[in-house]
Amino acid sequence: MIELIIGKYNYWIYIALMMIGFYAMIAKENLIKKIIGMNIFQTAVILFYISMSKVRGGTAPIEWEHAVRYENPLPHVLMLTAIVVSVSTTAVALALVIRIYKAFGSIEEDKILEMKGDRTGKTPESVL
Amino acid sequence: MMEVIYILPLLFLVACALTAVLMKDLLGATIILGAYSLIMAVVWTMLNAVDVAFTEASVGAGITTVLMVAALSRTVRGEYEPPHEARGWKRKRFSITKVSGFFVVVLTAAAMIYGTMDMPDFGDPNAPANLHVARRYIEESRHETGVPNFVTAVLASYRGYDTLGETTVIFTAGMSVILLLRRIRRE
Amino acid sequence: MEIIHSARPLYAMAVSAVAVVLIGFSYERPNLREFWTILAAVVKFAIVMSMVPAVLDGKTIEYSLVTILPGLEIGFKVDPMGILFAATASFLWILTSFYSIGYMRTLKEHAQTRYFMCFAATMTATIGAAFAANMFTLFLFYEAITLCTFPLVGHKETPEARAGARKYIVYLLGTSLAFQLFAIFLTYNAAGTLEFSSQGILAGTASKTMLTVIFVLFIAGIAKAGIMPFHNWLPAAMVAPTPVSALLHAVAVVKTGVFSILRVLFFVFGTDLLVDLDIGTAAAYFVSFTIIMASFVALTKDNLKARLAYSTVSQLSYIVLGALLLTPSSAVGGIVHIANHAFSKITLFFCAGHIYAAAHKTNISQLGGIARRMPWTMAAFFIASLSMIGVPPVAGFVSKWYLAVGSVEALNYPVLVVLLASTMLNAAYFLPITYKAFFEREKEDEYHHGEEVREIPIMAIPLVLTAVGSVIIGLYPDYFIALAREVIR
Amino acid sequence: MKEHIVIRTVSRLLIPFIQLFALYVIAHGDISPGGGFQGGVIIGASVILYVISFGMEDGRRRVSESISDFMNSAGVFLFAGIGVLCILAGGAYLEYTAFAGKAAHGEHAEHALHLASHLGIYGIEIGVGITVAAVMMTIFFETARHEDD
Amino acid sequence: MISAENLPILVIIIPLISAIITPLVGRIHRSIGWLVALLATSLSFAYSLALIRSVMENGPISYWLGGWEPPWGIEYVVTPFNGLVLCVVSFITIVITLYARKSIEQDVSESKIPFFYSLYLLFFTGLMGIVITGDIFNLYVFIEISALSGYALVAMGRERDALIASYNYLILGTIGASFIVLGIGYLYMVTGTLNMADLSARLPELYDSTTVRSAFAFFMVGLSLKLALFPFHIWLPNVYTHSPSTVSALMAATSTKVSAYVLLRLMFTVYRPEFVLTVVPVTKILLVLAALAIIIGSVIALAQTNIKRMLAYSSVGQIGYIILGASIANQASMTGSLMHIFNHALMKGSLFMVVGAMVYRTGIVNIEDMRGMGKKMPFAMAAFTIGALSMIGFPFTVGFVSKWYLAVGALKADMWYFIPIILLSSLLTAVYFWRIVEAIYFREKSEKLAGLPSEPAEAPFGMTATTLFLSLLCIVFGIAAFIPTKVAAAAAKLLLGG
Repeated sequence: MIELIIGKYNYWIYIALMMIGFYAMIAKENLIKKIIGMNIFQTAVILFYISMSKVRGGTAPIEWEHAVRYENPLPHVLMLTAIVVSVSTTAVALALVIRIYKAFGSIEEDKILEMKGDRTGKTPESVL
Repeated sequence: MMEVIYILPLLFLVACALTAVLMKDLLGATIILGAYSLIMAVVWTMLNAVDVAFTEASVGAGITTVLMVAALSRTVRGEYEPPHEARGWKRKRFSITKVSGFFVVVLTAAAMIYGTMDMPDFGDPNAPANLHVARRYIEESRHETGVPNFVTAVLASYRGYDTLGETTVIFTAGMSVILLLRRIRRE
Repeated sequence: MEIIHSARPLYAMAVSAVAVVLIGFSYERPNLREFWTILAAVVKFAIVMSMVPAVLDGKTIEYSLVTILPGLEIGFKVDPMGILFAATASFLWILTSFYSIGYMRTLKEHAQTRYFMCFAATMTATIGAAFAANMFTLFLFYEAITLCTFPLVGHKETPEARAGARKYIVYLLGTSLAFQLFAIFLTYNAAGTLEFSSQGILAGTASKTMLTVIFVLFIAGIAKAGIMPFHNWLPAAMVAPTPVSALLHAVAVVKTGVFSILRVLFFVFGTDLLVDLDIGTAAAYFVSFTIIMASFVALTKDNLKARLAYSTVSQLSYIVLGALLLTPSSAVGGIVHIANHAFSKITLFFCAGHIYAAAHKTNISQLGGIARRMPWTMAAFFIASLSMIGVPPVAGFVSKWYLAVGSVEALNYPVLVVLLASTMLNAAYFLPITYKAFFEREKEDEYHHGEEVREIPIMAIPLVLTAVGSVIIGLYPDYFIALAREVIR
Repeated sequence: MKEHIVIRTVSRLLIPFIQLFALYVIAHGDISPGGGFQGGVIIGASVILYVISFGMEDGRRRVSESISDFMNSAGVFLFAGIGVLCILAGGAYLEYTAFAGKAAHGEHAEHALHLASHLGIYGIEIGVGITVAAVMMTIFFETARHEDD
Repeated sequence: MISAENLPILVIIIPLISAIITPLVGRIHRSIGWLVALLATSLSFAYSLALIRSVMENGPISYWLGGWEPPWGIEYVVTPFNGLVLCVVSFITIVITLYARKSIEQDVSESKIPFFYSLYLLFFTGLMGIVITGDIFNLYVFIEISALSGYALVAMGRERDALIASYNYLILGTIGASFIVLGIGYLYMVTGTLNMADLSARLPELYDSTTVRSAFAFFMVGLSLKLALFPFHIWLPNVYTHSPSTVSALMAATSTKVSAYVLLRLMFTVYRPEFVLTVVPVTKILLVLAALAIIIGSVIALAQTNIKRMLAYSSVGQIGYIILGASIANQASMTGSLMHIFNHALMKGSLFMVVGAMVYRTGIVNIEDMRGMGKKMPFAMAAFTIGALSMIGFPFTVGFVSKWYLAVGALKADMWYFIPIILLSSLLTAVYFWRIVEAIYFREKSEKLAGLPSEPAEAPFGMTATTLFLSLLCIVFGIAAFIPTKVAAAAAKLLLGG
């Protein structure tokens, strides 16, 4: 049991982080908070991949004459993509939040849901 | 001993994450998120994932923070707190989402822990992940692509197509933001 | 037996399908429009008749249109039963067309183009059902008929018309989707095919219980046959203009129902299978219940069309009963009754419609002395009701006779009792009308709107013809009986 | 705060170096950490810094909307285009070694192949850099734009 | 350049490059963006057809990107299975592109139309990439491309509610995608490869590993979110209701189908049938979920007053059909499920296009206000009726074909108890569509409609024609069903490892 914990502590940490972000994404009312949670969530996944690529006694995956063995380069590559995806998603989400704030005057989900459906509000285009 | 040096920043990460989520002041939360990303970059450097760390430092800590601050400057700064008279039903309504959310999270965590049981240990050189495809990259890429940085070799050559996809994602984000936010030119 | 491959059945359908288009295009010119209708009706009848001789010498005409999927084929097969039904329907369509023209014009109905289009479309589907070579094709046209008649039932577009139409679609579409389709799935799963065959396709393919389930699902799924408890759509459909009630709800639609049931009994299950399942008798009692109940309800109705509707419900069950008794004679009786009841019942509906168009009367209680003003109509009505009751020499007698004989052959005396009882009831609810019409004095205040009530030739002639027709069939039933015997063989 | 003299001077001093560093990162992606993406981000960041210290109008004066829009597409187009060129050169999509052509079978085969794949890799790194930089600017410009300007 | 061996990549790269250049060339003239989109989708469709033909003749095609032999490089694989989906997606997209031109001019302001079409093409590219790729991480990348562009497209809706719908879609979509990438990580960790074929070769001896199993769980949840499988469907109704007509049609017809495709691909070709059927009998769970989706979707649809929302909920039910067929997992049912991917794309596409046409001309979205619409827009309403009949599963329409296969499959698997469910949902469908058909033709015009000029007024030709065309296809392929069935049957055989 103990070596299970020691042997994989990185994984336990990423699970913890991921759950924090996940919770924020689904349980927070504030739209910005959801986005913050989303960032934590995605970074946690990346941490998982990077931990997986770690090799005991390995060095950075760049050719080097003294190197005994290298870290696994593939997860790094994949995670470069993941980071890009994460920032792109964040950007789009923020853009949406700005639009929502202009259209509803609030970034609290429950308040918006109260306003939802009434057509009195400004149409999205008109606020630009 | 080395272990401890690993673990400390990791714990610090958890602390940052919690604060960022719980903090009422959104601007503060954003800054803390930036710090979180920065520490994350440090952790990855410790794990020798230099390229990823580099990217995270510039994107996660840099761009994301700037964007969120910019967004905040166009919306509101503080998270909404229900006024006292409203608290009664507010708390009820809040707790529903919170409780259900909590259960979902616990469920997911359980699944993850279950999955972690059979994972190869952290840093095990003989983990299948390091043997099959990755080994070929490390051993062959130098003379197959002539690039000493394996990450670049894989990124640009073996899996160059993924990188095209990645760039397309960025492009998509740009287009989306333009479509969403650009002021309409009425000519 | 010999098989001829020919596209004639397809032509028989196509005629009216083409007519639909032509009618639709000539909506500004009523005369042209109705010319198309008549033309289509005549040509269709000609084509159908042209196939009769071949069928009488025991040949069958087959034509396969398209195979949608392995096991799902649109195919046609002209056999005695089909030709009997098709001939009756297409012949009566000619008369009905004239009659409708008179009816629609006298009453200046709206949306006449839609009316005639849907009418032609329905006839297309009816012929398709008559010539269907497999259960899928039959199901297809069964549903098509439902759809095509929906606008006709809802023709008036008044709230009650809409309500009636909704009930109509709910009953027919609902039962067929829920039960009939289910039964078809099970049949295909058990037999691996849906092709009709004179020995039946289900024999020995599944357990007794499963076969019984399929049987029940089929009976319940074919609501067009008006077997209780799924009969309510028929009275509801009486909101339709009378020609529709006449042709569709005395001939095309309801007959498609019983026709489908006969198809299922004889060509999906097969007589032998039904015998050793011995669900025939039980079902026979079930159907007898419908016969009696419907007659009783008919007694209580004052609205003429409603009474006719319930009489239809009970008469349809005669046909099913004949099939269920599983004796040659009863089967002949049932099949022949398709034609007989068609002629007699259409006459009755024609009369009802004529009375409504000419004298604006819908209720029996208003009919006192109407015979003086509309002698021909009431005479025809009288003949037809005799046929309903089963008095020689009118058509109804023939089928009833065969049914009775069949019930005796089957040693099934309760059914015999039912037949006699229902005969009494028929008499009880038809003869008073004739009596009223002929021997009661008309109340003066009936004609407050003063205009002289007289018969409208274009409507009177068809109904006289059908009445005569039913007498002729009664006198010379040999053709039909010959066809019916072909079916049994 | 965008009038604050210190910030303006410092950033004016820094920005050229930042951008130089970005170019270095792109150029040396194959032997050291970093590459097109990181370099692009840094260029974007430098522009963002400029906007923060000199304001939106100046920023847009330096990098006009149409320019950034053009760069958005140009980068990816370069990337995808290189792939198509590989096909035209007779290889699979993004198979840079196709550029080596006949030399791939000559006596310097190894060398030629490396040259070809270096060519391709630099090409796409530059493409990535352009798009990333442009998109980062675009996103920032659009997000940070206020109603008044 | 258009040499046979490069077809797989051309299918993807042509729309991609078009999407890249659209924002630039689109400024020259309003309709150029549209032209480019049309051209790209048409070429893509043509190549997909060429692909599927050669696949049906010479067996699966594998394309090595960058010339690297899999599993070292990324691989494109074309089989009858994804060939069918490729054709469906690209074909529907062509039709909707033709439709989009006018409809979009109402929804998107002129200066943004080029960007809209750019995203539209990116969405399409993403879907095609998802379908054709044989590399599991590449799959994730393309999922993100289509998802990101989808969020923006949805947000273009007329009402402000579109924004919130899009935001929730984004949050849930991201959760789904992250679960998927997590599952990919788990698989990579224990197998060391990302190539699907290689994975399915290496997985069987790892079936007991908890990592592999929880990876499967994450794939299931993540994809169910993307697929809007009950109970993960919460985002779908809002998205379909509030996004622009074109986008609703496009999404309803393609994106959920593609997610369904991915689900099947993972269940049956990455993991093996024996895993999903016996080792971890997940199909049992899916059967229950599918049944619930079918019933509940129809029931909720019954209660809707907004036609788009009603169609959305009926989509939830229809997705249930696809999953049902797949989880029964025998030849017939699987064929039915694949057929339904195609058929439902046709029906739902045409139905949403009808609604779009109606909104374009009258702005009506409430069922109540549709009374008497038959006199106002005869052609559109004819298309609606056909679509409705097809949804009900009327013989001679595509709806009947897939229901037939599903029923036969269920019976062959001795799961007769699914027949009543299928039939019940057909009945419910009949109810909620027929009440509309009746209102359209047999009711006097609603106040809102009476307010408008009385003479018939169809939507612009492009919209009406394409709508009618698609709904007629519902009949054509209901009669000539054997054409797609041939491919579907081959695909089903392949999936079931036969």
